[in-house]
Amino acid sequence: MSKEPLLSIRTLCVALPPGGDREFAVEDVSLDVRAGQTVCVVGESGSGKSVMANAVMRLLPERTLRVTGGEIALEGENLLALDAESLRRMRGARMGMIFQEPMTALNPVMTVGDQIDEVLMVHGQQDAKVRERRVVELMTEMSLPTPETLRHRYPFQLSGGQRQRVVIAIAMALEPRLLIADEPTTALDVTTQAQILALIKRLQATHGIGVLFITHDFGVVADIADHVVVMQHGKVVESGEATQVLRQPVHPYTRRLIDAVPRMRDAVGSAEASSPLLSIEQVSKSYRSRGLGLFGGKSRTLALDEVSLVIGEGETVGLIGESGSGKTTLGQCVMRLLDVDSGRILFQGQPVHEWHGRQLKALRPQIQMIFQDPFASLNPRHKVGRIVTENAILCGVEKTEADRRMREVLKVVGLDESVVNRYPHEFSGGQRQRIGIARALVMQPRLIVADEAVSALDVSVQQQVLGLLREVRDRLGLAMLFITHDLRVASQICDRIAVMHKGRIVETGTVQAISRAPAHPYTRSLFEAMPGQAWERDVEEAERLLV
Amino acid sequence: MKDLLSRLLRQPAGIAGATMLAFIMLVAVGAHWLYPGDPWSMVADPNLPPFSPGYPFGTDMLGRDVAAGVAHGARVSLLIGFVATLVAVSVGTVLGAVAGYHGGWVDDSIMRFTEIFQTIPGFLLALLMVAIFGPSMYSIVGAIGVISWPSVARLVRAEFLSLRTRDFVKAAVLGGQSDLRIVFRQILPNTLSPIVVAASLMMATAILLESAISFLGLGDRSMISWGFMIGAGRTTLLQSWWLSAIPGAAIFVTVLGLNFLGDALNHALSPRRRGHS
Amino acid sequence: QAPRAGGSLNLIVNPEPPGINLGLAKLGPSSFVGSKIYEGLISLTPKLEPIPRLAQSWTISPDGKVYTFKLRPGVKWHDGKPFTSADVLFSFKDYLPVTFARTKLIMEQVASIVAPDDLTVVFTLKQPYPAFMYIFEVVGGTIMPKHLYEGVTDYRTTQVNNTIVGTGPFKMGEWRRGSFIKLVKNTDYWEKGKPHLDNLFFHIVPDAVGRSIAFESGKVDAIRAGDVENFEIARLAAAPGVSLTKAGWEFLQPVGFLNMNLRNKPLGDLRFRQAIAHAIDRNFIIKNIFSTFGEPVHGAFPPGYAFRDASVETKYPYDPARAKALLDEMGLKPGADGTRVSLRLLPLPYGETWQRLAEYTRERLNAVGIKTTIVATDVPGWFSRASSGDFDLAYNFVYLLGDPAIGVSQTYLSTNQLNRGTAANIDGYVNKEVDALLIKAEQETNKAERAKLYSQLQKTLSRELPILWTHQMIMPTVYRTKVKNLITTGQGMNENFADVWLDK
Amino acid sequence: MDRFLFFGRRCFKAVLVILCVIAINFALIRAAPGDPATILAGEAGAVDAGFVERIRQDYGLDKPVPVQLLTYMKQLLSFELGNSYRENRPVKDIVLEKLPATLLLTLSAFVFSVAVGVSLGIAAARRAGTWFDTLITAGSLVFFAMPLFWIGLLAIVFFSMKLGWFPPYGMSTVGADLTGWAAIMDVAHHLIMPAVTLGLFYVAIYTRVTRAAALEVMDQDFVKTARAKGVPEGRVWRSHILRNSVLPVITFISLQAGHILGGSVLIETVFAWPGIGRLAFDALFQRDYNLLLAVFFVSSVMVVIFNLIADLLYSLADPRIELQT
Ligand SMILES: Nc1ncnc2c1ncn2[C@@H]1O[C@H](COP(=O)(O)OP(=O)(O)OP(=O)(O)O)[C@@H](O)[C@H]1O
Ligand SMILES: Nc1ncnc2c1ncn2[C@@H]1O[C@H](COP(=O)(O)OP(=O)(O)OP(=O)(O)O)[C@@H](O)[C@H]1O
Ligand SMILES: [Mg+2]
Ligand SMILES: [Mg+2]
Ligand code: NI
Repeated sequence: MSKEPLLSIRTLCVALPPGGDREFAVEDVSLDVRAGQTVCVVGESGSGKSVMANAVMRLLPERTLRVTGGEIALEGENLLALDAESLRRMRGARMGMIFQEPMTALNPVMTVGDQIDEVLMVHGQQDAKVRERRVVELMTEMSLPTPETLRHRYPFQLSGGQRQRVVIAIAMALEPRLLIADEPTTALDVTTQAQILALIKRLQATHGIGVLFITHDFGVVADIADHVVVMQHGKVVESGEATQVLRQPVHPYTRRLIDAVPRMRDAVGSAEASSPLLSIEQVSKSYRSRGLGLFGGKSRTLALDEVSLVIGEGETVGLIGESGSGKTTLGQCVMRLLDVDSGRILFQGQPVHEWHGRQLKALRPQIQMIFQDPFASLNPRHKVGRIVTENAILCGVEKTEADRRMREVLKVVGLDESVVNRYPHEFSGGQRQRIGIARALVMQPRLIVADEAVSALDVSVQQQVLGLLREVRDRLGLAMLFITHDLRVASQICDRIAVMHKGRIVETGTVQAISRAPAHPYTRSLFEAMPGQAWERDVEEAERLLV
Repeated sequence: MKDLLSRLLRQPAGIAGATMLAFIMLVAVGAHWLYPGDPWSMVADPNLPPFSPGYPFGTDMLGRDVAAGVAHGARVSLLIGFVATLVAVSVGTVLGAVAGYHGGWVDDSIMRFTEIFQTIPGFLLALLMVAIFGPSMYSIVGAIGVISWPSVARLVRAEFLSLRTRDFVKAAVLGGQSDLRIVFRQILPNTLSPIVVAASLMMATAILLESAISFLGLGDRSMISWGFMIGAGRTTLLQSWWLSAIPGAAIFVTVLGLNFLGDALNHALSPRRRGHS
Repeated sequence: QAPRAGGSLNLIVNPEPPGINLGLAKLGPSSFVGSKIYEGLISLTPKLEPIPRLAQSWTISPDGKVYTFKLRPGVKWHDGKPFTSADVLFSFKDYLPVTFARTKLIMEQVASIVAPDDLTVVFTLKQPYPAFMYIFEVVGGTIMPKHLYEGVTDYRTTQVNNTIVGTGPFKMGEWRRGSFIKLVKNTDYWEKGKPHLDNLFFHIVPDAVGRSIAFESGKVDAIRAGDVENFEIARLAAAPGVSLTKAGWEFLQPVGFLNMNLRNKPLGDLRFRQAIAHAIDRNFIIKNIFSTFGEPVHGAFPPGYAFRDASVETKYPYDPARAKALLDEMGLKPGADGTRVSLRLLPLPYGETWQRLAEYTRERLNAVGIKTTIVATDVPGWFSRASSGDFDLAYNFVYLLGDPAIGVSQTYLSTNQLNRGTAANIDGYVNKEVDALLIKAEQETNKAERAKLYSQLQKTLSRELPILWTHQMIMPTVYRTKVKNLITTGQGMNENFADVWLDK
Repeated sequence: MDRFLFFGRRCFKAVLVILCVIAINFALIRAAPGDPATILAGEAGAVDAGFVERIRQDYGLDKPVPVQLLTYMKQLLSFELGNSYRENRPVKDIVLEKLPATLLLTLSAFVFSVAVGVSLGIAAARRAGTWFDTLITAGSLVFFAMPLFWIGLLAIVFFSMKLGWFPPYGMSTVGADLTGWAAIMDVAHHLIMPAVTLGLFYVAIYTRVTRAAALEVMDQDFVKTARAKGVPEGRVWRSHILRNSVLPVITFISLQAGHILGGSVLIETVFAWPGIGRLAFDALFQRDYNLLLAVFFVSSVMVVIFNLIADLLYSLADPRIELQT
C-alpha cells in the first residue's frame, strides 16, 4: 500500500441551515482512503454519513448545506477549490458514487444501457461503436445476464440487485480511483446483498481502487472493512483498523452500537409444545391482476401455496423469507384482512376464515398487529390518546376502562402519560413503534402479528423494541407471528421459525436446529448470505476464551 | 392550526394572498355599511368618469354608482365562487371517496361516470344548463358545480387509493371499525389539505366562470356581481372603459389572491417542505 | 356627380343569417343580404309609395279588388333562365304561403291569381284590402324561381333552397361561414349599367365591440342600426369622412313597448296599467338608454305612421306621485318594506340596451312600490314564455310595416292571442269594439273613412292602455361618406344596392 | 400488439362514454325551454294557429323524448347526424366546415401554452427561490387571474386599434383573395392574437405543473447519479430533469382538453373566429338540437382522441406505464 492517501478529508465542516437540531451536519471530520483500501463509515441515522460523502462529490445542495471549513483532496488535488467544469471532468472519471436506492438512482425513462453509455459519452468518448462495446463489456463484468438484451431495458424491468449492478457499472465505467458507496445494499435482501458485496470486493481487488463505504450494518463492516470510522452527531468518535474497532471498541458509543447488533448465539428458541392457538391448514391465496386483452384477460399470482402452520398459546413463531415470498400475505390472511382462497384458519378451534360481519367484529380484538412503518400506521391527524383507545372503545370497552388500560399499557411500553395529547409526528421512530404496540395491547389480544415490526428501526432502537416485545409477550402470555427477513432478528425473539420460499413453507423448527442443519437448499443459501458470520464466530471465540 | 397559519404567513405569497382576500372580504362584508341601499339604484348622472366627486369609480349608463356595484358585487361573486366550490367539493369528495375506498366495480362505474362529465366540454355544458334553468344565481352556481366536481373526485379518489393501503387504515380495520367510520374519521381528514388547496383554486376558477357566463349574456340580472358588471360594461369598453375595467380588476385581485393563497397553502401543507421555500 | 363603377363595399351582417334564401328566411340579417339577390315586384319610396322593380307598372281596379301587374320584360334569373309571370304565380300561390306565415294570412284574402300572359299577373281579392300593395316589396313578396322547384313537394325543407338564384343586381359569390358572405355583380342585370359595385362583402363579427372596431379601423364601410350599441354611434359618426342617417326605416318602423299580461292580476285593472305608465320616464329611456335614438310615443301609431292622430291620444307623463296615488286608489297599500305587489319582468334578450331598459324599469317600478323581479332568459326562452303568455311584464318591439292592417291589427285582435308569435296579442286584450274597428278599417278603401276608423281606434287604445308604448325606435345608419346612394328608399339597407357606388 | 389491444379497448370504452354523453346532452337540450318550432315561429313574428304544430311534426319533435333519442341513436349508428333545423343543411357539413378553424386555434394555443409553460416552469425551477422564480410564477398568474375574454378585448384594443399590428377579428382578410403561401401567412397573422390569448391562460397552469414536477425530480437520486457521472449541467436538465418533469404535464394536458374547447367559445366570440365553439353557442340559442348535439358529439370525440394521444404520449415518455384502460 502506498503512503499517499487517495482521498484525504481534513477537518471538514458542513453547516446545517439555521433552525436545525444541530449547528453542523458534519463537524471536524478527518479521514483518509488509500488505494486498494476499504474504509467503512458507520453511525446511526442522521449522523452525517451521507452529507460527508456528498461533500466529497461536491453534490451538496449549496443553498442549504454549505461546506464551512476543511479540505478534501483527491490524489492531492483540492476538490473544494475546483471550478464547475474541472469538477465535472473529475466526477465519474476519477471518483464514482453509488447510492442507496437502486430504483431511484437510475433515471426511470432511460434504458440502462443509455445510462451507462452517457457517462462514457460526456467524458469524451465520441465513437458510439466503442461506447457500445464498452457498455456490454462493463455489464458482463458486473455479471449481469445477457447484456446485449438487458441494456435495452428500463430500470423498472430489472430486479433490485441488477439495478444496483448497473449503478455500479456506471460508477466503474471509467475506472475511477475512488468509489464512494452510500449504503449500497440496504435496500436489497441478504442473498443479493452478499452478491453485491462480493462484486465490490472483486472490483477493488482487480482495479486497486479505494472504497469509501457507508453503512450501518456491522455485519457488512466486519466482512469488508479495512478501516472503520464511527460517526455520531456529525463527528468522528472513533477511527481505526477494522479488527481493532470491532474487537476492542474504545468509545462508549461504538460499544453501544456493537452491543446492539443482534447475534445468532443469543437465540432463545424453545420447542416446548403448548396447546395450539392458531392453526393454518393448507391455506392458498392468489392475487388477480388485471392484464391486457380486449376484455381484460386476468393473470394470477399464487402468493400462498397450501401453507400449513401452527402457533401455540404463548408461542412466538418467526416467518422468514425473501421479499415476495408471501409472508405479508399469510399475516393478512391470519388477521382476516384478506380472505383465503382455500384451506382453513382455526383460531382457538374456531373456523375464523369463514367469519364475516358481526362474528368477525367480535374476533377483531383478539388478533392485533404491529406494523412495519411506525409512522404510516398512526393516523397523523389523531392524537396518541385517541389512536390508542379508539379501537377499544369501538369494541365496546367503557371510556374510563379504556383510559385505565391505556395508562397501564403506556407504562408497560415505557412511555410517559403526557404523550396522550401529542401527535405522532412529535415522536421518534422508536417511540412511535411503542405507540403502535400500545394500541395493539390495549385490545388485550391473544395473538399479535408483527409484520417487519423492527425492520425500519435503527439497530439500537431495534434492540430496545425487541426487548420490549419479549418482555410484554412473556408478561401477558401472548402468542406472536413475527414476520421478518432478518434471521438475526428472528433469532432474538422466536421460539420457532418457519422459512417461506415462493409461497410455501419449506422448513420449520427452532433457530438453533435450522441454523445447525438447514434441510432445504433455500434455507442454506439464506444462512450463508448472512453478513458478518466470521466476525460473530470470532467474537464468540474470544468471549469463550475470556470465560 | 396555529402552526399552519404561521407557516402560511411566513411566505410572501401567503401574505399577499391573505391580504388581498382579507381586503376583498372586508369590502364584501362592509358593503351594506359602505354603500347602504340598493346598488342598482340610479343615484347620479350617467357615465361619470372615475374620480368624480362622490363617485370614485364613476357611474354607469344609468347613473348607478360603480363603487357601490363593486362592493355589493363582491358579496355575490364571492358567494357564487364559494357555493359553487362547496357543491363541487362535496359531490366530488363523496364520489371520489367512495370510488377510492371501495375500489373494484364501484370505483370503475364511478370513474366512468366521472369520465363522461370530463368528456363533455365543461363550459358548453355550463352554458347549456344555464340556458335550461334560466339564468339565475342558482343555475349558475349549479352549472359551475356540475362541471367542477369531476376534478375533485379524481383528486380525492387518488388520495384515497393511496391512503387506504396505509397501515393506519389497516389498524382501524383490525379495530373493528366500520367502513363509514374509516372513510370519514380516518381517511378523509388526511385528504383535507389537498382538498383545501384545490378548493381555493377552484373558487378562483368559479368566479372567472361566472364572469364568462355573464359575458356571453347569460348572467343573473337580479344580482349585481362582478361578472355581470363586466358583461354589461364590456360593450362600452371603448366609451366608458371603467365600467368593465374596475370589476375586472376586482376579479383579478381576488383570483390572484386565491391563487397565491392556494400556492402558499400547498406549500405550507406539503410534507416535503425542506429545501425550497 | 356621375356614379363611378367598380369597387367593393364592406358591410356587417349580424348575427350571421341562417340562410340567405329570402323566400325562406325573412329575419333581419337574411333580408339584409337576400334583398341584394332577390327582388320583389315593387319597392317603396321613403313616403312608402310603390316603385317599379320586377313589375314595370300596375293598375288597381276602382273597387280595390283587382290588382293587375305588368312585368318587366327581358329579366333573367342568375342561372340564365327567363323570368316570367309563372314565377310570380309560383311564388304567391305555392311557395310563400308555405314558408312565410304573413303571406299565407294575407293570401287568404285573395280569391284568385292568374297570369293571362308571360308578363301579366292579376290578383283578385275577396274584399278590398288597401294595404295589399305592401306585400309585394322584396322581403314579404320575394319572387322565387319556379324552374328550380319542379317536382319539389316540401318547399320548406327541400335542399333546393340552398341554391341561391334570384334576379337581383348581385349574385351569390362565396359564403365562408362564420367569416363573411361575398356577393358578386350580376353583369346580366336588367337595368343596364347597374349595379355599380363589383362586390359586396358582409363581414360576420359576433361581438359588439368587435363590430365597432371593424368600422373604426376601416375594415367595413357601413354599420346598420343595432350592429353596435347606440351610445357608440355618436363617437363613430364624429370621425372624419363618416356620415350618419336616420332614414331608411320608413317601411319597418319599429316601436318599442312593454307588454302587460292582462290575464294576471292586477294588470287587468286599467288604473294599475296607468300607474305603471306614470312610473316610467320615457325621456330618460330615450336619452340615456337609447342614447337619444328614439321618440316618445303615447299610442299604437307613432309619429310618421299612416293614419296617426295624436290629438285623440291620452298621455301618461312621468309622474311617480300620480302612479302611487292610482295604486293607493286601487287599495294596493305598501307593505312593511314598501312593496304593494310583486311582478315578473321579462327583458328582451337582444343585447345590453334592452337589458338596461329592464333594469331601469325595475328600479322605477320598485320606487312606486311595484316589486319587480327580472326573469332572465335566452332568446328561445323569451319566445316561448312570451308567446305562451308566461309573464307579467315583457319588453318587446314590433315592425309596423307601412300599414296598420299589416303592422297593428295582429297585436290587438282578440282572436289572435297565444302561440301565434310574439307580435300577436299576447297580452290577452279583449275588446269587441277594437276588433270590429280593426276589421272594418282593413277593408275600407276610402282613405278618409279609414282615417276616421283608425282615429277612433287610437283613442280607445290609448285610453285603455293594453300595451305600454315606450318609444319609437330611431335607427341610425353610420357609413363612410364615400359610399353614395346608400339609403334612397323606404326599404333602407334592405334595398337592392343597384344604385350604390363608391367615391374615391 | 399491446398497443393494438389497448386501442381496441379504449375505443370501445370511448364509444360507450360518448353514447352516454349524447344521451345526457339529448335529455338536457330537450329540457330547455323553447324548441326549434317556437323559435321559427317567434322569429316569423306573426303566425297562424297550427304553424308550430306543423313544424314540430315535420321534425318529429311531437314524439316522446325517449323515442326521439332512440331515433337519433339509430341515425348516429349509420353516421348520420341529421339536418340543422335552422340552416336546413346536414349538420355534418356545417360542423366539418368549422372544425378546422377550431382545431387550428386550439392546437396552436395548446402548443404555445405547453411550449412556453414548460420552458418557464423549468427556468423557474432551475432558479427556485430567487427573484427570477418569483417573477415567473407571479407573472404567469397574471393572465391566469384575468377573465379570458377581457384579455382578448384588451389585446384587440391595444394591438389592433392602437398599434395596428394584428387584424382585430376574423380568420383571413375579407376580400383579399389570397392564395398559396400568402393565404397561409394571412391566416397565421390572424391566428396570433386569439391563439396567444387562449394559450396565455394555460401557460400559468403548465408553468406551475412543470415547476412543481421539476422541483420534485430535481431532488431525486438519479439526478444526483447523473451529476456524479460528470454529466454537464445543461444535459442534466435536458435529458434527466426535463424528461421526467413533462410526465405530469402530459397528464394535465388530457385533463385540459375539454377546458380548452370551452375557452374557445369565448375566444371565438371575441375574435370572430369561425369555429365550432361559437357555432355551439349559436346553436344553443337557436335550439338547433341536431347541430348542438353534433357539436357536443364532435367535441367529445375530440376530447377522447386528445386523451388517447396524451395516454400514448405518456406511455412513450414513461416506459413504466403499461397501457391501461
Ligand atoms: N438537504 C438537506 N437539507 C437540510 N438538512 C439536511 C439535508 N440533508 C441532510 N440534512 C441533515 O443533515 C444531517 C445528516 O444527515 P445525513 O443524511 O448525512 O445522515 P446519514 O448519516 O446519512 O443518515 P442515514 O443513515 O439515515 O442515511 C441530518 O440532521 C439531516 O437532517
Ligand atoms: N395486492 C396485491 N395484488 C397482486 N399481487 C400481490 C399483492 N400483494 C402481494 N402480491 C404478490 O404476492 C406475492 C407475495 O407478496 P407478499 O407481500 O406477501 O410478500 P412478502 O413476503 O411480504 O414480501 P416483502 O418481504 O417484500 O414484504 C408477491 O409476488 C407479490 O408481488
Ligand atoms: Mg444517508
Ligand atoms: Mg411484506
Ligand atoms: Ni498501499
